[in-house]
Amino acid sequence: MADEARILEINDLFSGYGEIEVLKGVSLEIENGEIASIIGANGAGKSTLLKTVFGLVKASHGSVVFDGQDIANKRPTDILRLGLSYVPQGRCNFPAMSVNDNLEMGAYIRTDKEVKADIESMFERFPILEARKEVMAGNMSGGEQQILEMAMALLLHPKLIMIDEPSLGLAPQLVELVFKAIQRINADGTTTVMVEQNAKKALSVSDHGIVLVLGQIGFEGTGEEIANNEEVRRHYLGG
Amino acid sequence: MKRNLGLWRLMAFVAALSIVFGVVSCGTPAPAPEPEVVKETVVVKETVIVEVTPEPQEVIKETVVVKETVVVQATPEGPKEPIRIGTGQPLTGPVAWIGQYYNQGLTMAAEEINSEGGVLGHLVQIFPCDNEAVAEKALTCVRRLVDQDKVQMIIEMGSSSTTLAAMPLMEEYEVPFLAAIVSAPSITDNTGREGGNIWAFRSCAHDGMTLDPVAKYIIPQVDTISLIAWNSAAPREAAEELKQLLEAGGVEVLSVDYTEAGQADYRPVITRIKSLDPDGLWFSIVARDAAVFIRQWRELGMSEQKLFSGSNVVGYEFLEAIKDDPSLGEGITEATLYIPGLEPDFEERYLARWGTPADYIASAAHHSLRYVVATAAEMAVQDTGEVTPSSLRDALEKVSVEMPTFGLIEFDEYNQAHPDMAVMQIQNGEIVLLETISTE
Amino acid sequence: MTSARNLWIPAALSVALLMVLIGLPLVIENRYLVHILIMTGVYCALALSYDLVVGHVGLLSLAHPTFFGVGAYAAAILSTRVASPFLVNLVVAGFVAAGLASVVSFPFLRLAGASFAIGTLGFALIIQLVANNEVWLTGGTDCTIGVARPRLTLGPWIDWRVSSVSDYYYLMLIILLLVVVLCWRLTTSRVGRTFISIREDEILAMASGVNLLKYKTFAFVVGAFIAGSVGAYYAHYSTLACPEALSSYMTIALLIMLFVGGVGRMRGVVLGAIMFTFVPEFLRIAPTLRMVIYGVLLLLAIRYMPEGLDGVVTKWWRKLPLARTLASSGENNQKAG
Amino acid sequence: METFVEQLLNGLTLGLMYASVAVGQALIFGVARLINFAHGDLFMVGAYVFFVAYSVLGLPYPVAICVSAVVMFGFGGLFERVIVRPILDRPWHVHLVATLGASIILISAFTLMWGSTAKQVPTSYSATILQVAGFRVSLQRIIVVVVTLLSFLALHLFLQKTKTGKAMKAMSQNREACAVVGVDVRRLSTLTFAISCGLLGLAASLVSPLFTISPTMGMGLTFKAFAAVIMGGFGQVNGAIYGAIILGVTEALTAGYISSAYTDAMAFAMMILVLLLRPQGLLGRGKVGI
Repeated sequence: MADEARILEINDLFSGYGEIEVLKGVSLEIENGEIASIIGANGAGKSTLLKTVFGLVKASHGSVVFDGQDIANKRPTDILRLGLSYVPQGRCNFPAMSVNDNLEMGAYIRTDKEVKADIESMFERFPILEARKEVMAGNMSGGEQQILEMAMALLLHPKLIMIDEPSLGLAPQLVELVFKAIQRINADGTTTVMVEQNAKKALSVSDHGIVLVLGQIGFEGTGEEIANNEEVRRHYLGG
Repeated sequence: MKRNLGLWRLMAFVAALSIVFGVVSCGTPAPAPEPEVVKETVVVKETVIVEVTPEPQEVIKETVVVKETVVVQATPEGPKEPIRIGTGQPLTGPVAWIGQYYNQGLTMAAEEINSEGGVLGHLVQIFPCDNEAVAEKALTCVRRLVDQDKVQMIIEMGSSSTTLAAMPLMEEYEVPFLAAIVSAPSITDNTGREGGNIWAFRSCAHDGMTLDPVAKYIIPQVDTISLIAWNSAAPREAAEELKQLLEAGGVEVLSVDYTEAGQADYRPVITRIKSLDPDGLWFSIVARDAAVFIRQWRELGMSEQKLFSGSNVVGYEFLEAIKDDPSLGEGITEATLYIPGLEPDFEERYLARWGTPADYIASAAHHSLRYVVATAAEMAVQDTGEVTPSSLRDALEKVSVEMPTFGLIEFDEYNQAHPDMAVMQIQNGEIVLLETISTE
Repeated sequence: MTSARNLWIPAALSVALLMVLIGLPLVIENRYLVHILIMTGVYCALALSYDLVVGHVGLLSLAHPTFFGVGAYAAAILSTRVASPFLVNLVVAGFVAAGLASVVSFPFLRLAGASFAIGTLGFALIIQLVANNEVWLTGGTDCTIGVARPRLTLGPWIDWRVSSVSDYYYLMLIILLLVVVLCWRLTTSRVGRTFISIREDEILAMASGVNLLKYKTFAFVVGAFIAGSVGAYYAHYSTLACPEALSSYMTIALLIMLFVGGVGRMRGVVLGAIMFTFVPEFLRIAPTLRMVIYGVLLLLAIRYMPEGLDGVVTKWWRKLPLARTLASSGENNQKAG
Repeated sequence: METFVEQLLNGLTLGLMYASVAVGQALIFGVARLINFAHGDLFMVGAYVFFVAYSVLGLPYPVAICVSAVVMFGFGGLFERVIVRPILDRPWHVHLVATLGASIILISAFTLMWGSTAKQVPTSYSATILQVAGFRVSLQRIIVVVVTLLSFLALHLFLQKTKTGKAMKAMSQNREACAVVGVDVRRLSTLTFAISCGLLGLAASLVSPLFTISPTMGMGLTFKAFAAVIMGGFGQVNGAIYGAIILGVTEALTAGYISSAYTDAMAFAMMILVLLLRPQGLLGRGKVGI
């Protein structure tokens, strides 16, 4: 409880798949209430970092402290209960179920009675979903599905939401829509960590930028700093 | 730690499984009844268990018992070489019940012979071998029985296909073989004295002999007929042979179908037969399955047709299977070799010994050892002073013995015997003998 | 365990093993025992050919016994109908099985993983039904019986009429040796390494330019060829061919040998085959109980010994002082060289 | 024409029996991504439990059905815990070999305990023949059809309406997403086995009075269930039911019009054709590879 302002503290984290080590000693801190973007080249370990934090990939060394508790190698269900949600890369909804059912699944671990009301409030927050209430999730556009997935994650009222590649494969106007939604989520008080290919766009909305290089932290700073760093610009922002 | 826990769970699962069903099965009429009845023959009974379950502990215990019996019955020179009889049976798999009847029949015959002092002082030992009703396993059985168990003779191989497969090897190994129930005609096609396989004998009639009277019996009763047979060598052969005989007799055969052992649903086949509307049906399906078949036959409203069965359906096993509604079997007629009810004494002893009524297989197995082989062994001992495969074989050729139910057993030039057969019918839940036919 | 190490120790061991195998029937008088040895050989050869498919390209085919059975039928039918000699039957049976395999590999190899397994299972069941019901060709449940005893002639020099069990034993030994050499060559060559790369990671193998389909088909067809030839030998030994040779019980037996023995390792597969043909004959337990034990063993093996018996044996072997000395001397030699 | 309709009905009842096995198989595949080679053998276990409850203990028929379903529910959970759980995360061929091992154990253990002789458990309903729209059919068969359909309806409602049911459906659609929303794969897998086996227990006690019970009765059913599941599209419960009914009708028509010796061959040939031509199943959509 030393530092209330830090919601997530990662310390010297190692993890990987079998004998292949992907993260090689990552340490970083996320402040309460900020939007942080993690950028980096393909294979730098961005998604692995999120998966390790969420307990989907086993950490071989290091600690992950979330809201004062060490969550390294806890099961995803337990991490969810602590208030950390995760929206993975690619489609992570249930394509043959309606939007409404998908949202119910989002609140799977909740047992209270307010789920219905919360779903209604999600519809208010994201009117685009309300119109599609009974549509099969798989029949919606990519952007709508991305928003649905974020809404599913938000139903648990997380303190921190991690979003992996929200703009992947979306048309430009939809990217805009998704980033607006992310800003909205953050404005409502949820700390947000995202991994983005579209680094420029991500950094422009971020308070905090982190550049991963080959499984280690390469650069770190405010969104603006990172976006203006010469080396980062050359390598990761396309000039 | 984690690993041990998993192993524990697995063991606990297996244990729980066996306990649950072990406990439950205790409360039921046990499938293989333990000899609890007839205390006075207990000594002899145990001697036979030696050969059936070769567990070291028991062997030691049993050997003592054997010696005791021998001492009681022994001739002046002391104990004599036992006569070792092998048999190959399906003891596992879907038709393992066949092997169970064989073993019970043979075991009982050996017990009876031994309780009377054996064959001129030679006790009889039975060596069963599981051939799983698979031809190649039957060959392995022959090898094991002859080379490992050193048997002097083999009785039965359980089914026609296993018998046909094993016969050349038995000939090569020069061990006499007696077929007691298998009915494919081809088994005794190449046997006997004129250059054939001299080592194989058959005490039961084959389908070629029985089908002729069956056809003669059926022909006057129907104009059209459908045939159904179990998809195994002998029933299949029989169905084809019968078809020809019936057609030669002017009966129109509307359909021939084959079913698998343990088949669940006969309705599609029955529905087709129904649409053909034959006057009669001949079916060769083993008794347990036949009960299922006949239930579905009746369910579809088939009552007009005359029913002829071909694989010992008319017997206690079938009656037991339909005991909830005996009218299901009404009118089923069969020409067969075993006549239930003619030997109440044997049937009673069998029921007391095993807890199940004797069926055709059990009685044929019992009688072939008790009468045919025992007689041959006696002749062998008298002629040569010992029981060897060849002395047994030579004696079998000359055997002439009256066998209860089956009549006079003498082997012809093809080593084939010609027992009598009977036409029986199920009437009011009872088996009734209609007539006796000679197969000469 | 590297290949460049001292070669004379394994070589000497192999020669010694071969001498023992050749000498066995001279010592053993019991024909039944020799028969068990023959069956062990048949299963070894069959399991090795199966391992080419399962262990080396990762295709869990459930139709392998089908090729064995088809080979047996081909030989049996040829021998009984046209009285063709053993060697011809052996080769023709192999080709018939391989031909069938290449025909079915065409559609089946497009299926991935479990679909392939279930597809081949369906195929195996259909072929068994055909063998059961097409009496004119196969003899149905009566089997094709009366297959001739092999007679091997080579000009005026050799005229070997195979009749006693020890004759059959030596014939088996020759065939097994050929199969072992063939499998060893295949699995240690460049082709073999490609096989392994396919099993380990299909996508990676494909990315590095391996023509997956070609190699899979190759392994599948060669495996079928060996199985068919072994089937032909078996038909000539048992003098018959029956539908049971095609049954799923065979598949189960082979799977047990492979997975308990050590899938993908020749030594493990041979060990498995010996364990499950030779040993049970001398454990005189009721066959049903034996099956329960098999099932439990299979479960334990798949759970606790992912590398099979072979993995366990290798582990123990490495712990032995003798093995350590051998290994270190090997390394020294290597350094010296 | 009347015969044809009758054959269709025969196929329908046969198909329903296959369906009751295939449904569980599909459910298990959907949730655990596991192909259960012991599924038919679990049906066999259910039949013996029913046999004990009805014939040995002499319980009334409806009670015996419930006992069988409940016992099998527990047994299914136990089966998952002991056999499946430890290997759940291993590759599919490990699943195959392990469940095959379980199948061998079940068959041989039941042979040891009950002998291989087939048993019959006719109820009084099996001998009561009714005349329905010109077709003769036993009351037992009608009970089978009605109760099986009811159980399918119950399963459908469970999958549609309850949270756990939805999670099962969700699992077959996207496993990763399930982990993300906090569905406990392991708990759900145990429950799925329990439910599937409960259904098997129910189905077994319904159809056993019509047929015979023996330790080897399951193997053929496992294969038929595979065929049905594949035809319906892997992991899809409704698809499995339709697949099973198509299979049953195919078999009935083959036996009725082509050849009784090749009914099984026809079923497997259809399965292979579907695998090759429509790997996603007759009714499946999109790519559901396994």
